[in-house]
Amino acid sequence: MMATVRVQRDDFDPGAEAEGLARGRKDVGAVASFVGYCRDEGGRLAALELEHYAGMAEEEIARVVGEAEGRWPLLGVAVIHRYGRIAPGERIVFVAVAAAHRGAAFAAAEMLMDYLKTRAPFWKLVIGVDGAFEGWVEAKADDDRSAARWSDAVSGP
Amino acid sequence: MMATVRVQRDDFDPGAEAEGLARGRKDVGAVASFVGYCRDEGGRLAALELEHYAGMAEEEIARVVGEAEGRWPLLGVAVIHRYGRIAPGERIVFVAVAAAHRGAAFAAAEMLMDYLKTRAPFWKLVIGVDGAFEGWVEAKADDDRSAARWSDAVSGP
Amino acid sequence: MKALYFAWVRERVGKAEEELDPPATVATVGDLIAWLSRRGEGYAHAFDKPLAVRAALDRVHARSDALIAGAKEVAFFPPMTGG
Amino acid sequence: MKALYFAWVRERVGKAEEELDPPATVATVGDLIAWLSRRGEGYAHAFDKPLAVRAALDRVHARSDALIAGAKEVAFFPPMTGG
Repeated sequence: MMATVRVQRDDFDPGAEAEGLARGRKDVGAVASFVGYCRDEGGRLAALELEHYAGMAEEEIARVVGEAEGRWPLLGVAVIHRYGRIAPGERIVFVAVAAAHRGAAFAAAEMLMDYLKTRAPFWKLVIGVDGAFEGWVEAKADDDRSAARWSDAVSGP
Repeated sequence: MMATVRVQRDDFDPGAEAEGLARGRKDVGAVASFVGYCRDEGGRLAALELEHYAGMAEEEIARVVGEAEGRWPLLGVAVIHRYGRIAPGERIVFVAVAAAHRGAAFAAAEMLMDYLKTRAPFWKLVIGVDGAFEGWVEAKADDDRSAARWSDAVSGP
Repeated sequence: MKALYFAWVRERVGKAEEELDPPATVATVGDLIAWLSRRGEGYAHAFDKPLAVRAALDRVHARSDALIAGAKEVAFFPPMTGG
Repeated sequence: MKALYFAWVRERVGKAEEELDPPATVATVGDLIAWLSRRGEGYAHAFDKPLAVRAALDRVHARSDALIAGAKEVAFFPPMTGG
């Protein structure tokens, strides 16, 4: 299976990345993709500063992709995660999954996002609009619950 | 909420359509999108001929979009469905959903696809490679089951 | 009322659309299907498994017990296979 | 072994990385956290809620009972908030 994993400071082109999974193929019936953006939280957030564990980030994402591959019949996966300073409206993360049928593509894309949230070594620092505050985003119990949905078939950390 | 529904013979640019839901906005945190392609079924399929009920197709898709809007807090939806002759590797259908959070975006995109399959008035005629056969695709019980997943909150046809 | 036929219903009936003027005793979509089935071999073949045919009244999905009174357009077609 | 600290663990410890040479009695990730906590105020603050800190050994998530023998790199960080 074709798998792309990139951890980078620069922006990316989600359309080109997603289309790349289907181009020239006649066995792909479905590509599900997801883009996560930086929200401004009602105008209070000036930027996010994303810290990451270089090296482990790519390896851990590749492990998560491997688990998705073991669970569904996938024809291609692309995952991109940015780090560094990201302003509201900018892209942060991208996942795309190609499969013959939509069920596998949707489920794998959603599982990859849930696992990225809870297992990929990235940490978000919030920078407030007036420089008055900054603080680390706290992990959400919701995200752990979302990731736990998949744990009957794949092993957690 | 911004909603685009198009039923057209021509191809479309899924990346541009999906990005259009987030461009210039700072409240969108998630865009989930889906592209359905024509498969060649192991080389046996030369093309699909998609027949549709012009007028009702747009209206029914808009009704389905309205039901998704009533169920999740959505910030934008785009649905495009092609008709006419479509060759293997070509795009058939597109759904994209923007929301603040990924759960709503994924769920609404998947619900829209399930409902498009079972409620939008389109019919696929399979054209075999050697002109030796053609036949109408039969509706799948699987698709009815997929659509039924959502029926606790929205009314069916 | 105007009738539209799609996919294999259209092929069996032998036309894509026509004007219908059913008698007053034809009250529901189901009655209309039964009445059409008696119009000839193509219709009978199209509607030989009534549960396999779906209907819409004025572009909205309709069950076989839906009343046709007032509808300007009725459509018959197989289960949808788009998406 | 090389130790890496991320996010608020890094801020509290006051450095992003350092070389560690724990005594042989330090067998597990949990032992290492307890040993580090005694190295000063910053460390004590970083590890004051041990369950709030995650660890990785050679770039693989590790529980507190994981053995550190043979590991070249250990990392400590808060629960992840990427995606």
